[in-house]
Amino acid sequence: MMDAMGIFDMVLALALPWLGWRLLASPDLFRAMVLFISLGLLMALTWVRLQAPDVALAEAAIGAGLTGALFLSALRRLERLSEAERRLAFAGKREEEDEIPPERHRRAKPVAYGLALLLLAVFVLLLAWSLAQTPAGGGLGPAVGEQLGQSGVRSEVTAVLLNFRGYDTLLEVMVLFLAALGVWSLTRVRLPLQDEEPGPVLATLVRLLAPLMIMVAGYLVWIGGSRAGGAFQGGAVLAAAGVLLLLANVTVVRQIPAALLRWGLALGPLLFLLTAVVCVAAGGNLLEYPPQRAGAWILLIESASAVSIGVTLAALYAGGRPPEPPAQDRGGEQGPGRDADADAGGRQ
Amino acid sequence: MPGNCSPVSLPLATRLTRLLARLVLYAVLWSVLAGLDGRSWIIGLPAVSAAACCSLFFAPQRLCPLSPLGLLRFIPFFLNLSFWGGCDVMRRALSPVMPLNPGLVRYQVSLPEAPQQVLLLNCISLLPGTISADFSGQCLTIHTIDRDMPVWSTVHLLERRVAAVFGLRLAGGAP
Amino acid sequence: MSWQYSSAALFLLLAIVAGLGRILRGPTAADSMLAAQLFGTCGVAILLLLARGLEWEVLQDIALVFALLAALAAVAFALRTWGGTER
Amino acid sequence: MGLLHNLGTVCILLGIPFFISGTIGLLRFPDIYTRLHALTKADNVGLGFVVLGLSLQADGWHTVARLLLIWLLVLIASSASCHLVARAALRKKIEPWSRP
Repeated sequence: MMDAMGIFDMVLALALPWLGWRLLASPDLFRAMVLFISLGLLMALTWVRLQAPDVALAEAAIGAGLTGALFLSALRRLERLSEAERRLAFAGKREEEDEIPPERHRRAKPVAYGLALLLLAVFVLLLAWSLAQTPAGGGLGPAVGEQLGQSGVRSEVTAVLLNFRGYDTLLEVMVLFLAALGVWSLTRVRLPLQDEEPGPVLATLVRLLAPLMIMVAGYLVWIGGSRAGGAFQGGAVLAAAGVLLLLANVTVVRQIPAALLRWGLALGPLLFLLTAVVCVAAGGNLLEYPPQRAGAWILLIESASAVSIGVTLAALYAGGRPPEPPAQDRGGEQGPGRDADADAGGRQ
Repeated sequence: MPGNCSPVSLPLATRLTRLLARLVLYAVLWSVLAGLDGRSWIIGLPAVSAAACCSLFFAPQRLCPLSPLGLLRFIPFFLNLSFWGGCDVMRRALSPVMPLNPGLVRYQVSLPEAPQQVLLLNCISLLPGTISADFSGQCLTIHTIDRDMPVWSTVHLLERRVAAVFGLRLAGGAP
Repeated sequence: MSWQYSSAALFLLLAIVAGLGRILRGPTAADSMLAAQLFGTCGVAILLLLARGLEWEVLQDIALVFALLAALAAVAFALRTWGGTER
Repeated sequence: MGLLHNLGTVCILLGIPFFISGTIGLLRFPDIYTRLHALTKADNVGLGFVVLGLSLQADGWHTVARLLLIWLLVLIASSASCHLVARAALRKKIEPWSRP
């Protein structure tokens, strides 16, 4: 007899690829985005069913929350950009499309499909091969379980991420740091100026949710030591607070000193590197903490990384380095948000 | 309101009380989240203080003290109305003929401060047959699912109850 | 897991899948957005039910994160995608 | 224990029809505003019943408090986003559907 949970899993397993297909096939960008947000939610449920609560938590925070906001804001920008482009390229750029003769179109299609199928087949073969290569008996799980006692934490995932394979996480944090640096070096944030009052409802929403997000971020970092959670999940929730502030466009965002943001961005990688250096200097391997102090080290690194990841993700959403200090902000604001975006098009 | 973050003019004692109240509130919340494990305060203490500071930063300049009695009376009132709101929608959605007669209604809000107005706006969306669709000045636009419902009197009742939560009495009728 | 949690969760999942129809039909962007909102609420309920049914407290944390971030997409939509009067 | 548990089960099962009618309303109702009605009210009552049912079965104040916190968050989020979406739609000059 098939119980309800079995049907639940089947529905999930059928809905997920179908949703993914509709998402990719959707000609309408907006619909694709909404489908993507829904996919994030179903993904989180799927991770739960696959007994991977850490991933589900990250997916809930990033996939269903942050990326949705990021995409929805990007869509608006994209629409404006394409409008401006249309105006610029109004005079005779149309022929370019017609330069490829139609018979080559016809030949290109089967080739593209064939290549895609071939790649898919290779991928499936590789998957099957690696599945066959995996040793029976739960992979590395038992080995991790054996060593868990000296990792300093009770969560296996956190033990692997921050102790046994600490350097992987170090590199990941560095990659995020680099990404934020890249974005910051490109442009300065142009906070869209209020084109209308955000309204009391939104202001109150920010007032209620932002402190709660800070709390929950802290909670996720703390709980990462014993079960699902950790720096990435906490950082993502922290970033959500930043995104909410940026969205509501409160004057507060301007008042945050840029130096604070810079330090926040650097805190995690800096502390992580410092720990690595100290560990090596003390005669151990890279990131090999003394077992009795490991818990404290991990908590310290996790909290610092959560702050940095939060700032990084919020900075990626904002899309640039901090705006001008608010000294000239009273008189020096040029025009409404429209100008700022037109500026983006003109400056290349 | 975050809009008017002008230099704070409240006396120091008031500011300290507000900060303390927030610290206590978020400390309780933290123990709800993390349980009673004493070590959790290693992270809890910074998180609670950060949240309290953040909340204080956004707090409105004017004080809107809550009235515990009003709040206590408001909760069952709200739950009851919200339940009937759900039942109303269920009836309309499941009925084969779909009895809908929607329209817009305007309402003049007399609550003075933003927190009270927001509580009203948010509750209206959970009441039977109404959602708050726009609000500017003191004029509230309500979308009603059935124009034959007594929208005005329901919202008026709700408004008086909301006022009571903040210890206010609106002119025109006892709460 | 006892039947009441699993069957309730199953019905909620079916409600989500049925809601997908609204995303695909539209007609306005807001209608699709509403469906995403529906997913948030149903998802929270499913997670809470599973948390109880599987005796797995972590799922409550996931539900908490969902509930906390539920408004983010709607706010972004109302303010950025549809908001702003200038054009 | 037994009585509370059964009462909780009844509450949970009572919540499900609300969710389903919310989805049906979302699919059947004619315009964005009426769909907002369906979604905001029905789903919140449904979640309220589920939370109530789970609270009756919970084994400590801690779980109950967390459940209530989650419900409160969803209430705030959905009523606020309902207002914001309706406002954006009105400002976009989308006419409410009315019975012909």
